[in-house]
Amino acid sequence: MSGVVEEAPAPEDDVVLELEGLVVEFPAAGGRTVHAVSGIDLQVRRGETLGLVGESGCGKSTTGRAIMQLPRPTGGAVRFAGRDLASLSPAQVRELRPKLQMIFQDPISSLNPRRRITDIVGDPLAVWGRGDERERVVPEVLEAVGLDPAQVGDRRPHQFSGGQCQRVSIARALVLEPDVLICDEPVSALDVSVQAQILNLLEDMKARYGLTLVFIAHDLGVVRNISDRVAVMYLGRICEVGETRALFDTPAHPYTRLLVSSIPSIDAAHVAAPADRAAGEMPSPVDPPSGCRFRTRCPLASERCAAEVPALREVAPGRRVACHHPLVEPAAAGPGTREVA
Amino acid sequence: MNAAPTDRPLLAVEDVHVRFHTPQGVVHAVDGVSLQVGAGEVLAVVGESGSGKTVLTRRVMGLVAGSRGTEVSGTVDFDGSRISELSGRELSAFWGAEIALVLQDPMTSLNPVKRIGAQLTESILLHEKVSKADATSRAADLLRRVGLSEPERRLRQYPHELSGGMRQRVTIAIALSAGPRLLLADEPTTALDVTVQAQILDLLAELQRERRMAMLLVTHDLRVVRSRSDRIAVMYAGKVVETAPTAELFASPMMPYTEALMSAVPPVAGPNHVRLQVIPGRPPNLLDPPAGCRFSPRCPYAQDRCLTEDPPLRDAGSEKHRYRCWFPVGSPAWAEARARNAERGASAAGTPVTEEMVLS
Amino acid sequence: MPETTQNTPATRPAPAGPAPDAAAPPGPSPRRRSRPDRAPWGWYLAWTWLGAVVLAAVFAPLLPLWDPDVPDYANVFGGITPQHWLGGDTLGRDTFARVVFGARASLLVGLCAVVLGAVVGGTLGMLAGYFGGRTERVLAWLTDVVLAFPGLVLIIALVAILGASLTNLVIGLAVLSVPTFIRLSRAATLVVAQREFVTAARAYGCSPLRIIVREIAPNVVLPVAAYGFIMVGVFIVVEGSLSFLGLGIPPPTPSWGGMIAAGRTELLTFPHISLFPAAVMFLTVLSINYVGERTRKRFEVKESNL
Amino acid sequence: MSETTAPPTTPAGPATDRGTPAAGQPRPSGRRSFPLRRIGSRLTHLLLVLVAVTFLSFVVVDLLPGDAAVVVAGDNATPEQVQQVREQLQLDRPLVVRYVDWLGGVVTGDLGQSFRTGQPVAEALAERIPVSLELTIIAQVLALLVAVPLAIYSAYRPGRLLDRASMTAGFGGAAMPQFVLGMVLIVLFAGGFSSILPATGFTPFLDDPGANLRSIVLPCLTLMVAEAAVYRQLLRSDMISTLQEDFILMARSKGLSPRSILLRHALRPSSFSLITLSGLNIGRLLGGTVIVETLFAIPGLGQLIVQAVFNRDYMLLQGALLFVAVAYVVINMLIDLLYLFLDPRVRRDA
Amino acid sequence: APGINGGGGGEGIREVNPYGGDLAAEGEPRRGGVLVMGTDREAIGFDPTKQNTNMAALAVFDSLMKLRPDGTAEPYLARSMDTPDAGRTWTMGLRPGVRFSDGTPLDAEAVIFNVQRHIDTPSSPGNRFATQIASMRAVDPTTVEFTLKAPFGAFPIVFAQSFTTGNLGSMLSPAAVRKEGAQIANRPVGAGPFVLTEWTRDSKMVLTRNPNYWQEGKPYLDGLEFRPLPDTESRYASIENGDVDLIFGGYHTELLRGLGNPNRTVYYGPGNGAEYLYFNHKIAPFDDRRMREAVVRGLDLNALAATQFRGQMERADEWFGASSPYRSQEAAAAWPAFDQERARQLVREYVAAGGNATISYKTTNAPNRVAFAEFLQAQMAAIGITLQPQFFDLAQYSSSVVQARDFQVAGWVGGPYDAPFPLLGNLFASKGNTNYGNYANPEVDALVQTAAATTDEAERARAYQRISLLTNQDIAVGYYSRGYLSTITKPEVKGMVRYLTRDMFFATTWKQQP
Ligand SMILES: Nc1ncnc2c1ncn2[C@@H]1O[C@H](COP(=O)(O)OP(=O)(O)OP(=O)(O)O)[C@@H](O)[C@H]1O
Ligand SMILES: Nc1ncnc2c1ncn2[C@@H]1O[C@H](COP(=O)(O)OP(=O)(O)OP(=O)(O)O)[C@@H](O)[C@H]1O
Ligand SMILES: [Mg+2]
Ligand SMILES: [Mg+2]
Ligand code: NI
Repeated sequence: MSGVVEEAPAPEDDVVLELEGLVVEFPAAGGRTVHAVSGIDLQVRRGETLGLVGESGCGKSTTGRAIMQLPRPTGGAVRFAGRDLASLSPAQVRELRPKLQMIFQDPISSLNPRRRITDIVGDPLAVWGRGDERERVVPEVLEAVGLDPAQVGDRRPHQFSGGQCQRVSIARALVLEPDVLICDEPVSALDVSVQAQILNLLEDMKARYGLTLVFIAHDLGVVRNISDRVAVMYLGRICEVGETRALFDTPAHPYTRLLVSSIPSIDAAHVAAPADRAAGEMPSPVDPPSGCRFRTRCPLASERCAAEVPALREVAPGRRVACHHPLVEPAAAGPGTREVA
Repeated sequence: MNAAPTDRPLLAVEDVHVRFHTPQGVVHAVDGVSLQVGAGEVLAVVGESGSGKTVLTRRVMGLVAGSRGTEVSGTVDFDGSRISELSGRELSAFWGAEIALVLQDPMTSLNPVKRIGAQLTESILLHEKVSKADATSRAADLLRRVGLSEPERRLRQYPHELSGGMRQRVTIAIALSAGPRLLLADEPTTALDVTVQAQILDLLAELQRERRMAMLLVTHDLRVVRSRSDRIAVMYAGKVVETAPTAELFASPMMPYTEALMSAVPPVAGPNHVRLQVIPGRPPNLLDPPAGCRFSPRCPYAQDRCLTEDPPLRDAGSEKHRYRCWFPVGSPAWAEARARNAERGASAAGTPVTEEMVLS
Repeated sequence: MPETTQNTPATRPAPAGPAPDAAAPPGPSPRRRSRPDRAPWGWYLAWTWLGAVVLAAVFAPLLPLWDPDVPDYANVFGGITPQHWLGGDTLGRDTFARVVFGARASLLVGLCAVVLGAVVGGTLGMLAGYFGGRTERVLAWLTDVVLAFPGLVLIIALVAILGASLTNLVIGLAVLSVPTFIRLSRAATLVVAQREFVTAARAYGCSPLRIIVREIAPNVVLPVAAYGFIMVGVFIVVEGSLSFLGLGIPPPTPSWGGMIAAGRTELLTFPHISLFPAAVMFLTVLSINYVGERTRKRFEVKESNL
Repeated sequence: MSETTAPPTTPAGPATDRGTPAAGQPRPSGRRSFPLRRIGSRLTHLLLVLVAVTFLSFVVVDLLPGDAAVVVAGDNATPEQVQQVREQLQLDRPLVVRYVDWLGGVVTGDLGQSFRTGQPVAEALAERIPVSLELTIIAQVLALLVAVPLAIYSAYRPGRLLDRASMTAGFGGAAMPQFVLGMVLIVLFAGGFSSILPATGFTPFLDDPGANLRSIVLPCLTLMVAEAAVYRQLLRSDMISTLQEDFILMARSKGLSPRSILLRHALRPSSFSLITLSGLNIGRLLGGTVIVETLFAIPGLGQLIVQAVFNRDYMLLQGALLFVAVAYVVINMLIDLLYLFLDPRVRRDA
Repeated sequence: APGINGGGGGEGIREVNPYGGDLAAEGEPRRGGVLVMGTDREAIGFDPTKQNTNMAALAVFDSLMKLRPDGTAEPYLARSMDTPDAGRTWTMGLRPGVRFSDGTPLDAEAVIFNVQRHIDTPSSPGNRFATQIASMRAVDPTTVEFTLKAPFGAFPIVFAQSFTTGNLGSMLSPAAVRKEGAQIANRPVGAGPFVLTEWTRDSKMVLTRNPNYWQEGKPYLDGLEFRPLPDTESRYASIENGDVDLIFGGYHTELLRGLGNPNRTVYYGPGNGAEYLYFNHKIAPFDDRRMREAVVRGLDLNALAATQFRGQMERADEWFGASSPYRSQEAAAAWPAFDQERARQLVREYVAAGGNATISYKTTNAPNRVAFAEFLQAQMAAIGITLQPQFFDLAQYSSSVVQARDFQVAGWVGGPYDAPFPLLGNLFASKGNTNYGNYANPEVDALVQTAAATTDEAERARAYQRISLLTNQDIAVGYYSRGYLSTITKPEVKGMVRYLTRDMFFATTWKQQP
């Protein structure tokens, strides 16, 4: 195949978004707590696409929303453009919102069925007192996402297919010209044939608007294709972060390996033998296992995994793994252990 | 795989049509589908959302029957009996016992207010003359078979206390409870995570092999069935557009839609940031299906003929590989059509043909 | 730009109406299609009747009718005659004219009370549903207080304190309907607030008030309206019941309930005095219910699996 | 109003307040459902409701023109006599003092005496409550007995004759004011065309069970028609949506008969809003069947309450309202418990 | 057209068996049976010092005196009642051996005790009569001597009135009163033919035979059951249906249907008193006689009869009914007749003189009152008066009209009444307690005094006729119709003895077994 768009990775220090020790908890029935996200460190560099993968319920969306401060995280810092959003007042956060946008998993649900497309896309402008620009900007953005403004402007979401709706959501997110766009499973509700359209569109928009993307998905094929770097999440924690292809080709965390081996491949040879797959399912975030959260399903689990929370440490340049028994040799110059509670 | 079709297929579907009369018009959901599934064989039915897979499986089972708003025709034969002509009461003798169904969404396919045990023993008791205690122990066995730990405890639990994967195992156990000879699995893993999806597909494959059960595996994801089916039927807008043994289909798809479907999926090997091949437009509106080949408005190779004439299901060399296309991929006619459309920058239907549609 | 509008096949214009294909959420739920519901002539009949009643009510003063308030002692308990199509009432007033004018009061009570209740209750319900927390608790308490308090006592009190009048009746009925509307709109809000377009609006900096007004309200309006529709019918009947207790619209303003109640003593001897207004009320309420029910059904367009 | 305000649907009931835990969509935090609050805060809530209801009724009665004294003194009384009665009844004290006094009485179990008759309020209530309970519960049971089978069949075969016929009949019944319906029933069964039932009067169950049942047939019929119509409509639409669920398809594909699917699989998950509404209605009817009571001369709470308001007999009114409010509150709690029993998904939250 | 119950037209309203049946012609009384009766309202209680309508009161108490059809009183439970000095001292003789149902004797002490209760309770309806008594003395156990403050010729009547009006002759057992205190109202002990045994309010009141009853061999019935059936329609349906043996009818609708039904026996007499309008003589516009006359002249009684009374109305043109010995032709002639033209002219004159013809009309919210208000409104509109009805519940009406006398014109239903004393005086004397309209005429005041004080029947008749004339000339109130209180029974109910007010003496009542 051809048409690969190779991009130079952005320099390390140009971090636009940084999560440090991000914790999100929800009250659950019976006075218990859902530990949806338990201490996440992540850096997103300007212009890159960071993929965030993991099973359903592992806290991907929660992380995305926490970045948006919807709701505000329970603990930790979210630094955007050098400012810790968590420490800002609601009004100050609101000021920053135009630069930080999000698109959602369900294209239908993310558009108000009772409003017209131009209203939906133009509303952010109206909110920010730029209502008079709507005439000009909205058609432009609609055009950009591949919709004919003249044709679609007066229609309502239910008159569109899922793919078109997702385009509208993208247009709405782009209309404020954000720096960072968080995509929460933007294609998982779409048909294969439409999925490709949207993925291509996102790549185009990224190039055109100079976006930084955080791309959340559970479909590894999709993430693999669109991301520069990937972070793998399991039960509210990051297991592994690394450059996409390296991570997929040589998973360092047992969970990453499990994920990768589960991908149904178009190439028959890729199917892993069933025996390779760890059994069982993700435990409840209300009562997560001690130590390494993956240990209940991990074929390599040892006593240490139950006792000690593995730190996210560098095993290779740009590759960090939270595992006591990583599947690759740790790099000599690891940054030491840092406990993430 | 170990496909061993006997002379008479276990399931023979001939020219099945299903039309729904809606206020907006008639939805021709299944449009002349013919299929055979032999005992012990796995036939995968693949196609995008709305292509009629579900309606087809339900028609096969008899769950969709002619009524005021629904019109059906064609025949369904199961092991020699023409089940398409049975009444609801007669059909229920087949249901569960001969033909069983597993649905896509394990979250909704179990009754939320009944215990797992009750739901499982119910179907055992319905089909077999056993005592309640026996049924319960049979149920526990079944749960163990589908890989659930602590089956006795599970029997007393309610669906919401189980995870999605566990629930899907329960529905599989229910489907298998009366030892059916044909299992219709309607997108059994769509709602599940990758890791669990793989587990469930493994489980189904294993059970199917073990019981030499025929299986109709419905999915929207071609890749999912790559290693798990003997044959594949690709559906588009209510029609089977291509059918072939699995390996052959992947090796040489004839129908441009099949080809497009395969290449629209992001690859999991090779470089990232690959420009994906897109299928332009959107799935056809079944209320008003396009004339000619139904894929023609979206097909990058469409010629004038495609817009007017509906291609018949044709053999591609063998009986087993059949397709519907005037310009089958790889043929000289195709190469010509492709060149012509690339040149004029649009297909005969007026769809712009861009680079990314004909990347390969 | 490498990719232009390719979503709509150029050959065929996109369907103008709601394309059924696009109406269904993508993903695996193709069954969410409306069921074939053919020839609901009851529906047209109901609308025709309601239309006629409303028109008659609106244009009553312009119609060539007898004066509904002027007694004609020759026509007391009068039967059906070419002059008096539905006969005369206890004072000999023309029943037909009174039924037509009665539509004004009855519909007014029904509509105003429901609109008032729906607006107040709907708003409060949205606030409760959207903000939760203390707002919700206080409203839950208020709702329970009103529900635990016999409505009749409230109406009696209102009428006794402020006097019997159409306005006061409307206020009383509205107050009584508020809790249900609160609950209804709260429940609808909870559903809507979970939808991602609300989160999206917050994400681009919408204020809560704007979200409620622009994003939530339009979605809550429909279920509230569908229920309100049915409540109009209920209130028309309630006004009748109140007339029985002497709490209805004061005379001589005709209202259907009042007319039925007034003719009740003659039910055995001159049944037509109650019967005609009762029949008109019956048909109207039936039509309203029918229309309301079908309107409600428009939201549930799934098909039975059995 | 009580009589006819049965909401045709219960968008209102706690049923709709329930999140759908099974669907995996977590409910936003801080929005716990109405019925499942923790016991402690629940009780405070209830107490607050009771205090508010009783205080409200005090205020309302106080605002009403005229007081119990003029009623007690009678038409022949001179203003001085009225004033004397007023002092005797301690009506000249400020509202709050009287309320606190009353509340103190309630706490010590003394509900006071009716101003007009001197009858102890507790005794008056003890006479009425069983009657109202019987009337209400039997009417509810009848309504359910009629509505549930009709609803099930209507949901099974929507649009068929029975569905349409029962809908029209139900709406028709609901479109008839109770005093008309009651009169029609009297004419039909008690006097006019046949005399198979008594028109008026109430015989306590313990005196003569047969006569008791005969005496409440017509009132119960009058009460139940509108309720049954609403219940049928509600259950039918819930049932229709349940029948669209996948688990019904599963049950069917097991080979179960429609009958057992309807009764064993579909009914229970469809009945939540019905239960809520019917519970609310019991609470509502307890204090609000005055029209039926007056018409059929049934000594129920409705008449008591209305008479008490008309006579400004606030001692009596307070007692009755307290009971009605307590009943409402208790029934709501019972419904919550019933949910726990009926819907295992709620158990987890509780 | 008559309906299925044959009401409506028929024979028209007329006096039928006003004081009960012809006992002699009814044959030999049978013993046994329970008489089930439907009343139009629930009683408040049995305490004679509390005003309320209680049809069961006479059954429990009997009355010391009893009214005769001519409005005078005769001894009943008492043996005699005499005045040696033209009404200043009255000696009441009691029957020896009469006992209350609790066994205590009904003696002079008991009578004094009971009368004293009225004196001690200012809010008692009997208080105004009881306070006429200067002193009471038990001459011997069967003789009480009342010394009055002034001559009081009508004094025996106060021991004979209907219970509602404050009958001093309803005797409670003093022992029981001491024991029960205020609860005596709910657990009365009297010397009447029956004893209250069970009372579930708004449901039924059960009385059983008093075995110690003073009239040998009576009562014939084993028991009585009173059921309050407040709804007129279902009350009538109950007697039609046979659920009850007897109903106390309140309105013309029942009376007419009963009269039209050959299978029911009706007892009714229009008597004295009337349905009328109270004019407030203290404030505009009815301080002006022209306006009062306009209203009366503007009322088309034919139309009224047609619309409100199904064409059957007993018209009232003065307080006294046709069969009253006190009725005066002169007074009736003085009553303004219907004359719409004249009425309109009067209103015009009044308005021309700066008066305001927009008037508020206060009445209760009972359905028939509402209907009447509608009628009145239409009638007044025809003569140029804008009438604005205001409907009140009873308590509100009591406080606003009865107590505060804050109205211009208000509706009232009074009668039928048996005796003019004390009602006529109450209504017309300037200090009369039912003179809500503040009518004042010194001559009337004096005549009222005279009528009450005298023991001379002729003088009393003259006084009443004169009052009637004067009040008619003044148009003190606006009469239009008599009252329609009736009693309707199944034919098997015999031995009825009643007042026009429907109060019944139950000792003689019996039921023919069907
Ligand atoms: N508002 C909330 N209240 C309570 N629990 C919540 C809430 N939001 C999320 N959770 C819980 O937090 C955990 C993480 O949820 P999240 O939605 O982030 O997962 P996810 O990785 O996005 O899953 P999916 O792939 O299904 O979208 C889940 O267990 C979820 O139930
Ligand atoms: N009862 C019905 N009434 C009307 N149209 C229907 C009905 N059931 C299905 N359809 C239509 O028939 C077509 C085929 O639907 P079907 O459910 O078979 O698709 P599918 O291939 O299973 O899709 P998915 O992958 O989304 O499950 C769709 O267009 C659908 O809208
Ligand atoms: Mg998510
Ligand atoms: Mg499907
Ligand atoms: Ni998928």
